[in-house]
Order: sequence, then structure tokens, then C-alpha cells
Amino acid sequence: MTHRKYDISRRRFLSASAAAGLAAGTGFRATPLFAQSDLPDPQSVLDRISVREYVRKDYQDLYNMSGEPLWDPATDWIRNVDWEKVRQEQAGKTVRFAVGAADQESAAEGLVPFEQLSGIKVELVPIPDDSFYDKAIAEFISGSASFDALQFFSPWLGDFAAPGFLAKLDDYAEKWNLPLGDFYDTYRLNYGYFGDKGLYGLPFDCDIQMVHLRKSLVEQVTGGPIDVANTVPTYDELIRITDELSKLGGNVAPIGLLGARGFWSTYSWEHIAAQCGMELFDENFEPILNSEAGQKGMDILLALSKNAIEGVSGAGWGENRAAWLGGQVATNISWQDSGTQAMRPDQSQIVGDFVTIYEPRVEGGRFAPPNIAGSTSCVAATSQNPEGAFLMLAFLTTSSIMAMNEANANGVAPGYRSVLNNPRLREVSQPAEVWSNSLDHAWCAPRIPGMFEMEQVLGNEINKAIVGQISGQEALENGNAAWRKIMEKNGFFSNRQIFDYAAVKDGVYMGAGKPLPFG
Amino acid sequence: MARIELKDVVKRYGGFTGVRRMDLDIADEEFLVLLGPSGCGKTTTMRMIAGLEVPSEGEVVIGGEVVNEVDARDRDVAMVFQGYALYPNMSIYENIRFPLRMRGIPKADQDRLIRRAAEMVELGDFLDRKPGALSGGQRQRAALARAVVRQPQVFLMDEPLSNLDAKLRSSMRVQIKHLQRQLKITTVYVTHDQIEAMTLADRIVIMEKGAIRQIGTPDEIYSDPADTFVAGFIGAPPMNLVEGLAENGRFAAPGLVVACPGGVSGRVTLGVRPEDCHVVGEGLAALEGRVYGVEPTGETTYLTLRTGETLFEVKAARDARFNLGDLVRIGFDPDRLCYFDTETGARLRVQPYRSVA
Amino acid sequence: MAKRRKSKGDNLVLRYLVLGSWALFCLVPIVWFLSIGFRPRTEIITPTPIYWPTFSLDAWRLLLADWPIFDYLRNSVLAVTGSVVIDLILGIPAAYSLTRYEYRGRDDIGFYILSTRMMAPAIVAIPIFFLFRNLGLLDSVFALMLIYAAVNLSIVVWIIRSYMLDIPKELEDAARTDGAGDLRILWEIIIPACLPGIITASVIAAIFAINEFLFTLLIASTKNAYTMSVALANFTGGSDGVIYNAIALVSFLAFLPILVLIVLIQKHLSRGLTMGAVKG
Amino acid sequence: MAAIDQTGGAAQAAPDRARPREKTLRRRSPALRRAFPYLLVAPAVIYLLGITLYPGAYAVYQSFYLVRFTEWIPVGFDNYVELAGDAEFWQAMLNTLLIGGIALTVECVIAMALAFFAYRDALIRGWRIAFLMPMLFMPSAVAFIWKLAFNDGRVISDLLRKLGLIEGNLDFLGNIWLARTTLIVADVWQWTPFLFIIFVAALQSQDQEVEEAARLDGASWPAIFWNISLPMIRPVIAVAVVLRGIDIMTMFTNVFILTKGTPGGMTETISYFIYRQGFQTFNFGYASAAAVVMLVITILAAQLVVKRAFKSGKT
Repeated sequence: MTHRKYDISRRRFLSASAAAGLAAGTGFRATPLFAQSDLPDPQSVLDRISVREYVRKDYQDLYNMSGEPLWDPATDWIRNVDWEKVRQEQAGKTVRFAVGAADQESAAEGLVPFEQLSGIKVELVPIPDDSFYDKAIAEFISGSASFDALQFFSPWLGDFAAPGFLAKLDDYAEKWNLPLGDFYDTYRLNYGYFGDKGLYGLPFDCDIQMVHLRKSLVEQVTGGPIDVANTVPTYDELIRITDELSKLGGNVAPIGLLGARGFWSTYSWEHIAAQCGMELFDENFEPILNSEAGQKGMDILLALSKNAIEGVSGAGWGENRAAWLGGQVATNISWQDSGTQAMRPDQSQIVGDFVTIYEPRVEGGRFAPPNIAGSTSCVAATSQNPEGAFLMLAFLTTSSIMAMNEANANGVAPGYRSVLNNPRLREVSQPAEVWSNSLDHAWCAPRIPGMFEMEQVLGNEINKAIVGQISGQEALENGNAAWRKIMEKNGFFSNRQIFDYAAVKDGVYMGAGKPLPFG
Repeated sequence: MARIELKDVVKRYGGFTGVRRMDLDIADEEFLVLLGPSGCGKTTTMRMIAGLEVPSEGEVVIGGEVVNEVDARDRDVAMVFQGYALYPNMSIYENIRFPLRMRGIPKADQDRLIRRAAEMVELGDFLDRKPGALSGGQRQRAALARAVVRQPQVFLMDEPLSNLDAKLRSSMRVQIKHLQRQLKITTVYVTHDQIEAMTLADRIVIMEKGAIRQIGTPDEIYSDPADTFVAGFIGAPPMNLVEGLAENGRFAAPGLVVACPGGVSGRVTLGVRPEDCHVVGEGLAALEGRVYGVEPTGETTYLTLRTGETLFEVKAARDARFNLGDLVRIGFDPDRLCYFDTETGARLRVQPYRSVA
Repeated sequence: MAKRRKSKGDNLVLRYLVLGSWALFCLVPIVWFLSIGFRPRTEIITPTPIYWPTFSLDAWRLLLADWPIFDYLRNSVLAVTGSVVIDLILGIPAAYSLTRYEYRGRDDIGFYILSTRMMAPAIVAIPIFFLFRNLGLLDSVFALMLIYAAVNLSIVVWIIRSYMLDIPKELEDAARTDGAGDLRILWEIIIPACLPGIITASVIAAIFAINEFLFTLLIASTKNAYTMSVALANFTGGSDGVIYNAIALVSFLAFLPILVLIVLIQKHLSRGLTMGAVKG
Repeated sequence: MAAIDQTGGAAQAAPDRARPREKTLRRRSPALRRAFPYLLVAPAVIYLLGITLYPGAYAVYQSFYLVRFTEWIPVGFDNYVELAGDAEFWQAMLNTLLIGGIALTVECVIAMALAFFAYRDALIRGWRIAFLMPMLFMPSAVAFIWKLAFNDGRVISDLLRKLGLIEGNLDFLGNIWLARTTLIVADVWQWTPFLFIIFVAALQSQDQEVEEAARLDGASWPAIFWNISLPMIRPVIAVAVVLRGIDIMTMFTNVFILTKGTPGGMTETISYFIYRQGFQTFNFGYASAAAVVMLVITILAAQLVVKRAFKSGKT
């Protein structure tokens, strides 16, 4: 369905960890987990959560991985939490975890180490990926969700938190020393906190939108090796380069981007408009999509889409990914995993022939790389064991496991400073350095109730502009009107308004007043 | 084995009345034929006896019991259908066995009964075949065997021979009649073929438009028709019917004058069978007409005469030869003439009828 | 005269040109798609299409290693068979009632049954989901049976009805006078006599059930209930993108049994496809 | 008759008479007799009511609400009023009619032409199997075949380029009519055989003598086909077209996989519109209102067209 990327990324993560789970589970699985005395020594379990066990063998060979941690053990939650205390309080209890349909098995295996560490029994509640949102809603509405924990597309956070479907996690985070400070602020604030209402989610798949270039093709235009900061300093330059690329021939399109209806188009626009200094709302929460900066972003987007690959108006993440990895485009605007996954020889034709660069700037704008989507982990308000659910989610999002997801290039991205700054991880993930440096300046749309619907509606309008049915200005104006209506429906501008703009303002832009990460 | 009575039976389908107020008493072991043109209600009548239709009014009584609400399956009647209605998925053996099975005849007896029934209709060699592998006549006999095998109280046969060719039909007629006599089972037989009716029936019921026109032995029906419908329906060629006026012992129609009994007067229809007409010399003639058609059949010659606007059929000697347009004079057997009320069609019984028998 | 005999418009060259081109148009994409199932992923989406790819069993490996394909197969077989059985149990008596009895409202009932075929799945999907959820039947093969049976019941009733109409009424009357009751007539006479119709209806219903996608997606969530058609969805998104070679393989695995079934009922196909309205 | 004589007369037959165990005559009440056919059809009808009446009523009910998760705010006819003024809804209607109408017409013409050439051909069985193949694939798989061919894999563009018809690649999703064409081609490819098989069967089952008589009268095959064969199978054509029409007007899978309604909603069908409102923007009340409109259209179409087609198709 629409939020396709997020859904199955989770699956790949879980299947990736499956092998390790199996290894860790051998010898223990047969004995019941409930009696504390039967549980294995935590350290022996933790030792197995390692590069050697978790990262695909072929990647270990391909990138000469030493087996040393790709994370900082000092901030890796699972290695610092007091498992004995966890066991004292939780052993024998149960946590029900809503997972995407196809994942059930791999999830079960991936969670074996957690069961061994905590003594908590995890029951999986399968929900089909393709109707995850609806089924989750249906469960919430029923008043007693059949699960304690779930992971979902981060723009839904507002929709789920506002009606009171989610449990507040601040107390647990404090009690169990969750290293919240290790998260980049943008993820902590946008995937974790619901305005000023408290912590509701643990960031899981931490995506960011970036610009990727094919070395061999772009260098033909620029005439020299690519510098991640200076080769494409501005979007004007990117437009010029795509114009040049269009003359190269060879059946490679100058640029790929997300132009499909729905939120895809919205994300592409937000990506560029954020550089122009665009804000979605004014201080009174009035949508101001058609501001000057918004318009400028739209102009750039439309100029780029002129050189975009055919089919761009139908390109969601999947189509864009296929074209990029298949070598059909010379440059690409998409998530960071376009970079990570391009390193997978089994799927990518451009291994070694691409580079992920710093966000091009816009004159009069700012450096504001957008992180648009990704997923977060939450506990249901009706949970019988919210603390156990929290612990399980903390295990799943711990930095060591997230780091190895990235090493496996399975598309689930870590949001920890300690991981993205790890030199060993940067060796196996080309985008990591630029990515981590960019995150301190990140821009993000606030996760308010209705945001997903708003992004869908706006995207339909932008899609019309991309195919030339309406002007960019009309698209933004239509979108603005629709946004206001949806916000009203969700209680904004009335006494039902859940919080003021000030409550989310801090999460929108991280880069104010900070020096640029490059020279 | 059973007497069948229909008492004031009516069958309506929505606004259409299929059978009007019918009273019929069929004696035990009788062979009764329901005869009439298609749509006359004869099949409906039979189906009510079978229990396949429920009368709208009146009672159906079999063997002294009112059976209106008794299902066909429980009436102990056997029916033979025009299309044979053999179960296509079963062998002939299974077909014949079916009614036995349905009625819980002990397995031990079944085989013997089946083989005996098959022998009766000379199908012993075909028991393993499926109906599809049999000829029309064989299928017909299989259907008969299926009906006889359990020796029901009543046989019902719905135009069982109409799908056979003429030659086969006549041999099957004999076979059916023989079987019925042999088994002494009350039989109701529906047909539109008068030869079948005449040859098979103990009594014939002539029906038209849902009502009985006449009940009688074949002789009575043939020689002594109750009305113009029966007169015109029975006989091949049928009775000549001529409308005219009777006055003072004389019946007159265009081209025809004949003496009639004194009781007959007014607008009357004269009926005379072709075989009761004779070619005669001048002066003796009741009728003069020109030859319109000549049909030698070998055993006899049929003449069609035209007098005025009417065509008149005459059975002449087998060697009689005429040319078209020849003038022919015809005389009648005076005591073989029938008179009918033109208005109602009803027979005017003014003189004793000299029966053939 | 010689000219006249070669009738105008009956040009053999033209005939085979037209039929042959359409056959090519039908078959070439299929063969090409089959070839996709035996390519490495990197040779499917490329700047210029590759027509003579490297032979690869990657998709097979993915299918066999990562997916419980035999569970899906089992679920498909169980759900489809079960639904056809339900359809026959409900549909045969209904068709019998609609053909062999006269009663008030009969034609309306028959048409109502037919008209359920026209219901767009989009209209009923959401309520159906809640219905099954409340019944506690989500993610079970049994739920799939029920929904497939419902989707196909109208087809089954109408096809069988058309075949029953062909059975002479006499056959039934004969059985009745022979002493059989209504249900026995149905069982021993009518059902054997319209067996081709029942088989046709079953095959058509089975094919639709095998291909059913939307409801299966809503109901199935694990290998407890995943079927071949939804297995396809496993390869249509996610961080691995659209895995075309696996899709090609799965679709061929589902295609083969359907092909066999169709060849079995070739003679009755047009009648089945038109829900019995066309006798061919 | 010899056999009968051998078995002898009635005297011998009588003792053999097969009598059932004596029992009083069973009587069935007229009420039960009348109820019986209803009892036979009832399970099927109840079952179907479960999947039509219940969801239908649910959709009608929901269409009068603004659904915000747990909150159902009654809004009267607002959803319908909004729908009436929703340009995207009307565009979806128009798209459905345009795409469906063209696809249906093309399928009919092609199927008829193929049937004309094939139905007297000796190789008819072969043609039938070959033409049938596309129909036997899962519709979603077929959509992926064409997605790969038209867009992702650039195959169609490449072939057209090899033929010298175009340079570069065609943007099959960016141009309104090219995008609609992809949907039409995908539908035509998969479903023309449906009509073909029915037409051929109808043509073959008609009375050959009429055609032969016409041929003796000197008519050419096309003339015979047009003037005699076609009119004779008109009821069959009606049924086939109506059935195909129903499916084509609820087209969803191909839109979902191939175009998602792009460019700018010009290939969005009604089914996809409902899906998008319900499952992408979570306006369940609004989606239900659209579903109810579609339901009403369905019922009208069923009464006006389908009923008649099936009446006349009953041979």
C-alpha cells in the first residue's frame, strides 16, 4: 500500500536478525522461558548480538568487516540496562507485539534473545502490512487492542496519540535509562514526542531525504571527481547538471525523484522547499504552503521534473528505487537508503558508482536536509504490561541492532549519533558520514493529527502540477485550502485544538544558528 | 389392482384452468385411455393421479383412499413417459432397480424381479448398458420394465409411444396391451393418437379444453359420438359434418338432401362416416359432388368430393377410379346417420343407433 | 463459377495473419514474463531492456528459502477446495429450487443471487473486515473459505441452474413416481445428470478463488492463511522493491493448475464464464 | 413377445408381486409443500445477504458520519453534498466511463473479429487455448507484467524505438492518454479472450443451415456474418458484454498497480477513488458515501441492463 516502504523494511530487519536469533536460541529454546532460574547468562546472549552473527556473511567479506562493534557499547542500551532487574520485575510476563503479516516468523526468531535476556514471553499479533493502519485503528477503536506494542509510519504518530491510543513512555525511559540523548534531536522530537504532550514513541527506522549522484555520469558533466559539498552547491546547479546530463544520451535519465500521487510528491516538494526556508505553518498553526519559499521550492521541483525520468509522475519509493538501482537515472532525490542499498551487489547495478552528497543549497534559503518519513515504535494505551512492551521496543531499537541493520543495507536506518559517527559503520555505509552531519540541521514536518491525510491530499495536487495540469501555485493554493479543512476536522482552530504551534516548533528545524557541517 | 376415482377435480394455474370439474371412475384392472388434442388437460389429469400435480379442487381417490396430499412417491403408481425418462447416469439394470430400491424391496428379491421384468420386455441382454447406448425402442422397453418391475397399483403412461416410428409403435402397442392384461394392473394411458386409443383402451375418455366430452368403449366413441367434437376427432378420415336445416323429416344442405327422423328439426348438423357412404346411381343419391381428390391407399380408396363450399370424404371400393372433376353421386346408410345440434354441438338422440358390433 | 466457389471474404492468408498476430500478442508477453522468473534481479530493470539475459535461479532460491511457499500452497488448496464445497452445498439446492419449483418470488430470488456478482469489492471490503474480526475469524483458512464461497456463490448457482434447466422434467417425475423423495431425486437423479455443470461451476469458482486478492489481503496475515495470490504481495514492495522475478515465478506456479483445470472444462468454458447464460 | 409368453400369464405373475412393507399413506401438509422450495434456496440467500445487505447497510449508515477514529460525528447529508461538488469524484466517474468504455469497445471489436476468423477454422481448439492464456493469470500478476513492460523495464519504448517510431522513451504515466492506454492495453490483453470464447461458442452453436442457405444465395462470408450470424447471437453478445462491463466498471487492480491514478488523477477509477478515500486518507464516512453512490448505480444497472440481458440470454 502507500506506506509500503516502511512496512517491509521492518520485515527485512527482522529476517536479517533471524539468523542471529536462531544462533542465540540454539540450546535454550527447548526450555521454558518463564522460570528465571532457567534463563541464560545475559552476557552470553549479548555477546552473540555481534557483527559476526548478525551481518550477512557476503557483506562481511565484501567490506572486510573486522567483527568489531559498529556502535558505541557505552550507549548501547541492551549492554547497559540491568537485565537482572528486568528479570526480577518482568520474568514470566507477556508482551503482545503487533507485527506485519509476513514477519511473524522472523520476528519470533529475532526476539528470542530478548526473551532470554528479560524472561518476558513475546506473543506476536500478526497484522497484514497492507492494511496495517486500518487494522491498528480497528484494534484501538475496539477499546482493548489485542497487542501491547506496535511499530508504524511516523506521520501517523499524531493520529494515534491524539485520541489517546498510545501510552506515555517518559517514566519508563527514565527508569530504564533509555539513552534518548544519543538520538539525533529531529528523531527524538518528531518520532518520539507528541508536541508537548510527552514521549510516545521510540524512533525506529530513521530516514532522511538526500541527493545521490552517479559518479561516472555526473563527472562527465562536472569534469572532475565529485566533492560531496561543493560539486552541486545549489539546486540551480543541479538543474543545470540535469540539463547537461539530458544531452549525454545512453538512455539514462538525468534525474529521478518521487513524483507519484499522494505523499510521495509532497515529500519531494518539502525536500526542496525546506531549503528555500519554507515553513508549513505560521505561529498560529495556519498552513502557509503557498509562501514565497514554498513557491520557490515548487518552481525548482517543476524545473527538475522536466528532466526527470519518464514515469516520474507514477514514481513512489519502489519505482524510484528500481530506476536508481537499475541504472536508469544519473541523479536521484530520495531517502538515504538509495545510497545504502546501492551497495548491495545482488540488487544494484551501480555498486561503487554513486555518491550521496550534502543537500544542495538555495540562495536566500538555508541548509535544511529534510527527514520525511520512517517509523516509530509505540505502546498501546490499553496495554496490560506497558513496561514490558517498552522494554521490548527498547531492545528492538537499541543502537547495536540498528547499526547492524544498516550494515545489512536492509533499509532500516539507525538514528543514533554513536552509530552514524562510528568509523567502521561509515565504511560499510557510504551515505553515513554526510547523513550524520546533515541530521544536526534536519527539517521535519510536525506529526500533528491529520498530517498523513494532509500529505496525501497535497501530493495529489503537486502530482497535477508535475504533469502540467495545473500550475505550481494552484497546487499549493489547493493544498493549503485542503489542509485547513482537514485541520479543522481534527479540532484545530477551535477549543478542541490539542496544542499550539509552539509545542512542535522546536522539532521542525534543527539547524538554526548552527555552523554548516562542511567547509 | 385399484380403482381410481376423480371427484369434481379442478386444476388451475393462476388464471388458466387446466382441468374443469372432472368426474371419472376408473375400474380396477381397466385400461383407460385419455384422448384429446394437445392442451386438452389429459396429461394434467394423469399427473394429478400420479401425484405430480395437486388438484386445486376436488378429490383424487385411489383404492378407496383420498390421496390429494399423498406424494407421488407414496401412491404406488408407476409412470412411463414420452421421453422415456431413463436416468442417464445409471445402467438399465440400475434404472429398473431404482423403484425397488426406493421402496425398500429386500435386496434378495431385487435381482430376480429386475431380470423378470427385463425378460418381459426382451431386454435381458442390455442390462449393463447405459440408456444412451440403446435405440429408441429399447429405451421405451426399458422404461416399461422399470414401470412393471414393482407391479404397482396403477400404471400411468404419458404418450409412451409417440417418439417411436410407426412400425415399432404398432408392435409396442401389442406388447403394452399384453402386459396390462397379463399383470391386471389398472392403467391410465394418455395419447393424442386415436389408433392407439382405439386399439388399447377398454374405455376411452375424450377430452377437450379441460373437460370430458365423452367416455365410452372404442366402439361407442367411434360409432356413437356424443357431439361434433368427438365425431370430428375420431376416425381417419373423420366423420363428415355438414351443417343444414331440418324440416318435416327432411335434412337439406347445399348439394345434399336426405330424409331424417321427425324429431330432428331446425339448424342441425348431419354427421356421416366416410365408410357409410356409397357411390350410387342417379336417383338414389343423397348427395352429388365433383371429385376434388382421390387417395388410393391400397386397401381402399378415399374420395374427396366438393359440393358447394363443403368437402366431403367418402370411402369407396379399392378399385374405384375417378378423375378430378367427375360428378359422383353418393347415398347413405340411413341408420348410420348422426344428427347434432349445430348450436351446441350436442348429439340429437332421436333414433336408436345401429351399432357395428 | 470457380471464382464464386472461393467465397469472398474467406481469405485464408488474412485469416491466419489476424489469428496468428493475436496469438503472438497473447503469448509473447507470457513467455517474456516467464523469462523474467529466470533472470538475476539486476537484469530486469536496466537502462535498455535486456532480451537475452543470464540464466539464474535467484528467484527460486528466494521463494524456497525465504518464504513458506508450501504453506501458501496448502492454504490455497484448502481454502479453494473448502469454498467450492460450501458453494456446492449451498448452491445445488438453491439452483434446484430455482429450476424445479414454481413459487412466488422465485425469479426475484434468482436475480438477487445473480446481482451479488455485481457488487464491487471496494463497497463491502471495510464492513466485511469488521464482520470477520468480530467473529474472531481473521487470519484463518476458514474465513477465506467463507469469503470465497460468498464471492462465487452466485456464479455456482447460476451455472448449475442453467444445466438443471436442461434436464427434462420427466426424469424427476419418473423418480418421484418410482418412490423417491425431493432430496433423493436431487441426490440420485439431478446431481448426476448435471454433473458437467457442477464440475464447470466448481472449476470456474475455484479459478476465481485462486485469484482472489483483495479480501485475502484483508483477512490473511500470516502463513496460517496466506495464499498463493497474496504471496505475490510479498514481492511487490518493501525495502527490496518490486521483486519481479519472484512475482513472475509465483504467478506461473498459480497459473499451471488453473491451466489444467481450464483444459479439463474447455467444452463448457463459455457457458461457465457467462454464468450459464450462453450454451456453447 | 416370446419372452412374455414364457413368463406366462397373470396367474404366475401375481404371487411374485413386489409389495412394499405395508404402511399407511404418508401425507405432506400443503404448507410444507409450499415452503419446501424456499427452504432449499434459503441457505444460499441468507449467506449472500450476509455479504451484501450487512455491508451495504453498514456503508449507508457510515456515510452519514464524519469518521475520526473513535469519533463518529453525525453530519447528515454533508458527505453527499461534498461528493456532488467534488471535482475528483466526477473526474473518477468520467475516467471510469472513458477507460472502461474504450476498453470494452476495443475488446468487443477484436473479439468479434477474431471470432469471425476462428469459428470455422479447423484449428479452433488451438486458437482458443492460445488466446485463453492471458485470462488465466492472476490479475495482479498481469498488472505487473504491464508495469514492467510499459514503465519500469522500458520494454515498449524500446520496441517502438527499434521500429523507428519514437526517439527516447515514452512517458506512459505522464501523459493522460498514454496512461489510459496502458490501462486499456492491460485490460484488453487479459480480457479479450473472455469475449472471444463466448462469441465463438455462440457462433458455433447456431444453426449452420442458415449460413449455408445464405451462402447458396451467393452472400459473401462477411455479409453472412454481419447480416445473419451476428443478429442470431445478439442475446449472447449482450450477456457477455454486460458481464465484462460489470468487471470493467469496477476496475481496480490495474489502476492500483500500474498508475495509481496518475497523471493528476486522470486514470483514477471509482473503485480506486473509494479505496483512496477510505484507505489512504481515512475518510471512511466520505468513502462510504461514494460507495453508496456506486451501490445505487450498481443496483440501477442491474435492474435496467443486467436483468434484461440475462432474460434474453436464457435460451
